[in-house]
Amino acid sequence: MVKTLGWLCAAAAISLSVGAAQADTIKVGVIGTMSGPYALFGKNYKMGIDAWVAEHGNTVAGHTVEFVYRDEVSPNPAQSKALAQELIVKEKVQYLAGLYFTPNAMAVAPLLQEAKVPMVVLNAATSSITEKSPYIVRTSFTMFQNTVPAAKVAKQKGAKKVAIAVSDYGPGIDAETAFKKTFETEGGQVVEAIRMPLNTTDFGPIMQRIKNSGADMIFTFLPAGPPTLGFVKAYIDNGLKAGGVKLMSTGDVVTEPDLPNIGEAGLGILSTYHYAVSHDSPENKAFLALLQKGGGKLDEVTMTSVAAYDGARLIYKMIEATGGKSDPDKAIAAVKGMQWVSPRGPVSIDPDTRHITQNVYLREVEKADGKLINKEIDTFKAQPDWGLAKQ
Amino acid sequence: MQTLLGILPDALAYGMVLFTISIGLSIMMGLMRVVNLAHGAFAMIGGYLASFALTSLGVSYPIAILIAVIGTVIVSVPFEFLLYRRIYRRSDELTQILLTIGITFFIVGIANYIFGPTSKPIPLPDLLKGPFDLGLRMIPAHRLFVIGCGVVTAVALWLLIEKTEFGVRLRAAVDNGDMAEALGIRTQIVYSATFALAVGLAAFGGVVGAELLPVEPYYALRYMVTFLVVVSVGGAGSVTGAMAASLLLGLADTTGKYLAPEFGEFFFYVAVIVIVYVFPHGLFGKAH
Amino acid sequence: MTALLDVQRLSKSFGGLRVTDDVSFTLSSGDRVALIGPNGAGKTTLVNQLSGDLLPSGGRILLGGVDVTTASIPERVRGGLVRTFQVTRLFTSLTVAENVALAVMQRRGLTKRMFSSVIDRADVRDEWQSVLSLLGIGHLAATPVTKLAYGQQRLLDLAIGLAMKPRVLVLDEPAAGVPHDESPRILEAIGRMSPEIAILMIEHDMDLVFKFAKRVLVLANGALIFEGTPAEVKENDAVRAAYLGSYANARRAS
Amino acid sequence: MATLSVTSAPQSAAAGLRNDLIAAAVIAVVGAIGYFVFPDDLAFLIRVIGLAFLVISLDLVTGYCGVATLGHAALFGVGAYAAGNVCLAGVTDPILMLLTGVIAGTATGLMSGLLVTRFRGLPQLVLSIAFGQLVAALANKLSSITGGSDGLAGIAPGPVFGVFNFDMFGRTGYIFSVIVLLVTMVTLLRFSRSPFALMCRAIKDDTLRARMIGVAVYPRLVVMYCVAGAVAGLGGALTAINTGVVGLDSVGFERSAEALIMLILGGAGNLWGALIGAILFELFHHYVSAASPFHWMILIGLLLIVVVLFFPKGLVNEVTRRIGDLRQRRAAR
Repeated sequence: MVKTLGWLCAAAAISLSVGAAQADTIKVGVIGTMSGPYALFGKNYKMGIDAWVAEHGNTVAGHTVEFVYRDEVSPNPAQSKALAQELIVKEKVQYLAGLYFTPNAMAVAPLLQEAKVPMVVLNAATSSITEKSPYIVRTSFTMFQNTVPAAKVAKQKGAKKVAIAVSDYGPGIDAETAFKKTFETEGGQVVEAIRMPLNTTDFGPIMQRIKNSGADMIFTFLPAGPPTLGFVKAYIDNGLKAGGVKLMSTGDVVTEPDLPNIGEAGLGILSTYHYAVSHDSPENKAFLALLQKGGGKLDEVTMTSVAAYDGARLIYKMIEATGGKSDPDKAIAAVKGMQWVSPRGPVSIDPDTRHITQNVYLREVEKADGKLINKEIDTFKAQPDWGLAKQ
Repeated sequence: MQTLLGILPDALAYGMVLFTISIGLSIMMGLMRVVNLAHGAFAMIGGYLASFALTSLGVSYPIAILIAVIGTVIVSVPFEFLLYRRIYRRSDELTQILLTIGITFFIVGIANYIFGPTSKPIPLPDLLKGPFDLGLRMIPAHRLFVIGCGVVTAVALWLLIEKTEFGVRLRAAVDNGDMAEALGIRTQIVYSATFALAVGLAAFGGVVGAELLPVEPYYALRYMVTFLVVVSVGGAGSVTGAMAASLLLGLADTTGKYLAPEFGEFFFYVAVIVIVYVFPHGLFGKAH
Repeated sequence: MTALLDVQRLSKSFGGLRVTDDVSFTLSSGDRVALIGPNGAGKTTLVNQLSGDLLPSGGRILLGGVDVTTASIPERVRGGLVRTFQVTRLFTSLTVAENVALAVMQRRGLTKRMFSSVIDRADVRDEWQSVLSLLGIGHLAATPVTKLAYGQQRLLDLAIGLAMKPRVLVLDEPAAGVPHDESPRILEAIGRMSPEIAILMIEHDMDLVFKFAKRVLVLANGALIFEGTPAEVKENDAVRAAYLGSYANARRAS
Repeated sequence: MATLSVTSAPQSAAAGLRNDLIAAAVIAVVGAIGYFVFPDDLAFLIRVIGLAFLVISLDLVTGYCGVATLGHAALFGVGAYAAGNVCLAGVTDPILMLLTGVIAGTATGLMSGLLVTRFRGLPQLVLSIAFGQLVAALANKLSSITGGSDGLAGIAPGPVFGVFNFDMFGRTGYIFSVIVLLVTMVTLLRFSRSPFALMCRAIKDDTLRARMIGVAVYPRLVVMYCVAGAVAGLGGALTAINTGVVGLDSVGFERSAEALIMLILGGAGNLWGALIGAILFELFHHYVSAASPFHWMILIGLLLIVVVLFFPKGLVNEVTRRIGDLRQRRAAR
């Protein structure tokens, strides 16, 4: 009896609080990896957002915009959902952004409809995330998006037999699927497909297996972080590089902060990715200058800062379109089909998938001014998310 | 058969890394009966110090190893003095587990705070870089070095334990601490020396094994149980046991990775369960 | 009448060392037997084999005519063979009453109950209370074990054994560690036990042995060297030699 | 506060019932305070309650039976995955989902118990770790039923009793969780006074002595593991219901280690200690890591060291002991 009463009170409280959520300050909740092994990427969220605010000020349509950060640390959906709920209920945020890990993004997605909060995903790269709620937009990338061009390059470079080695989790499996399908359609042969546990650090046995498969090229994807280095080293030290087996990967394996650790042995590694810090454009130069002015270090810049910078652009656009009112449908409608030139190149939001359409570049590890960079050598223009696109 | 022979050097190298790091823990657990989950944390400190010495001080690889080992032992002194002494031989496992988890968290937090949350490279000297042609296959030169380090460690420890005065005291204290005390061996000194030895070996293993177990802020947590598992499988306090367990588990893990990498550590832990079930005190262990 | 406990040619070796050497004896209802022997004679090893803690290398143990040589400890306990310990082993996080009540409930098959507290049920309570009062520690029922004096702990150890309603009770030095002036209380408590029970007591204290036992078994170097009344034991040369010999040996070893 | 004391004299049935009612009232009142005083933090509180089940479950094997385990999250995670899967298969009733979690948790408890309680000491610890890691490796491998590292997403439980929908504020979820916790705690408190649980504590104190009063120890511990599995599975299912996603973290080693830490903070061998330990740990985590995530590990490490060295019986037991001493001293005066 008492419980029922409590419920009624609660229901009344909800209907009151939703209407009263308007304030002059509009809060945006950012959930990112601020600590732990992936802290670098959370830091990049902040760098990217700070750069945008530095450039465009913190008021939109007369409203002050405030970014509130929360730490997701590791894949922990229960915690991320609690953080999102806290941001929505307690901080009364009007927009959510961030999310580094797929399961965490998946956990937040079901909240959005009821909370009427649009979310801009700044990293989590499994294709299906944007399908989980109509209020999700993504400014990062998907594995399909970056991998399909990789398979095409592999074919162009004359690879006939490819061994695929990916990390055994969602994005890795996406990468494997995308590469295999594309490469086989192009007439190539996949002779080996290995899924490596995420915590693998010793890649010797994997290299041995690739060697025995007789492949002339390796395609790999591992999430940016310590293991990528071990993979590249094992590739070189086990004599595969010397034996003429080529290495092709997505850019995650050769993120700029990792390059100095890979060292000169990494020269010549090919990768496809949507952003290179060395991308030669006025927008990128301005962006990097802003990052550094905000205290960011150039050798810590990763793709998540660009995703955050562009994500902030979308949020500002949504606030502008709704005049600061909570109207997620209108907000999302405002950014569908939006086009602009990002530091990574020309991009647009696909109105059907709400995922970013962007150029994917073929890059090669090179030395320039004594520093290792990913030198862009070819461009695949306006790539959609091949995982969601109707083919 | 060819392929199995091909992965043997990898298995051997991995096993030797496990051995080099775990052997210190094994001796410590045999003597002081401390379930020390923070052993990996000391290996991590060694790795951090070596990385710092190599990249910031620019010293040579052998000097870096020396700095790492001595530095880690120095860092470990307050831990031994203030904390470990309280749990030698007398506490139950639960207390030991929790205290050493606490120590691990503390060290990980401090390392993050001082060195930042990125992985730490330990650049190899040119001699150890690149592939080495075994005839049968190419193998990273570094792995031969690791295998050599494992063998040298094992032989040195054998000599230390079997042929020196310290070894006599150590064995006496392992077999019967009270009796050793009664015979005038000052066990506290033997304990402290053993602790320093264990920590030094951990640091050494952490540095030379960094190619296989890369040094990063969560190293201590990631491998927290691995070393403990190796010691239990081998039998606490037994050099032979630790060697057998390291090689066996190294083989199980490497073969598993080769044949069915998608199963992760499944085969490693299946092997652990079978061995521990059949030999609850380890392959070469004694019941206490 | 068959013996309650029939030990036949029991042997146990560790490596090459025979610690129990061809030991045979019987216990019948109401027996009060003491097992004595010099230090290192193998008394505790023998008890451990009776209780099932150690498996013998050879020979048989019959309990009420049933072969229990390889039976598990709980099986022997169900058969009525109960022991106590030389060093008290109690459930130290529980109270005195709980220690004894557990034995009562276990015997009556009540400890598998998961949702009803039966410790206070009239029949259970009566039983543990009567055991505690029999041993003179009824007033300590609610006391945590850790707060007991050592002599009281020994009595509680006996109480737990008694609560199992044993047919054969093996007491491993029940007065060990108890101040000398308190040991009569323990003997007194044993004296109040049901006359049906066959009791085998291992004891060092000859005073206690002679007051308690009707029959004495003497163990030396793992073998039974003598069996007789206390009076006969006092007079026996072999026994004397065994004791003196062991002291001589002990002196040489140290 | 008679309910807080572990080493109490045998209680009469009436006293037991009174304790049950007091416990129920305490949880209901504290639950209500949480609801009305922290209406914006319900999501956080829900998560804590879910974890509390794991810690309480761990207490049953560690605190009551003395089993040292670092693989307990397996029981929790399997319950969560099972509940998630039946929901995706169309059984969306929360009560049935909980039931599924209980069954799955019990089955996992049985397997884990058979393996882990066979030995004591180091081999036991290592087997528990190995069991936990095996389950974690399988959860990653069997992505068709666990979603692998992406997590098992899209769990959308139906309304409670077909009436109360789960809302984003977590109101329904919170009240539902508190009620499940209340029922579980009262049941377990009653269980903890049973001869069975008493015998488990006896086994923990002295296994050989327990066998000498005729207890077959191994089967007892396995049964206790099943009970613990049921509780952990319940918590896993509850978390799956409230979160809608089950990730690999729910079976991971870190979850096991954290649960052990929470238990020790609160006090093993005391169900209230387990509950309070979970709450304290998460509160501490919440505030410290909000202030500075980098310092979180340093502080929790220090806290753990201090508790182990100076309050080895846990905070709750320590506080009750101090209160008890104080009372005695007063009475003595």
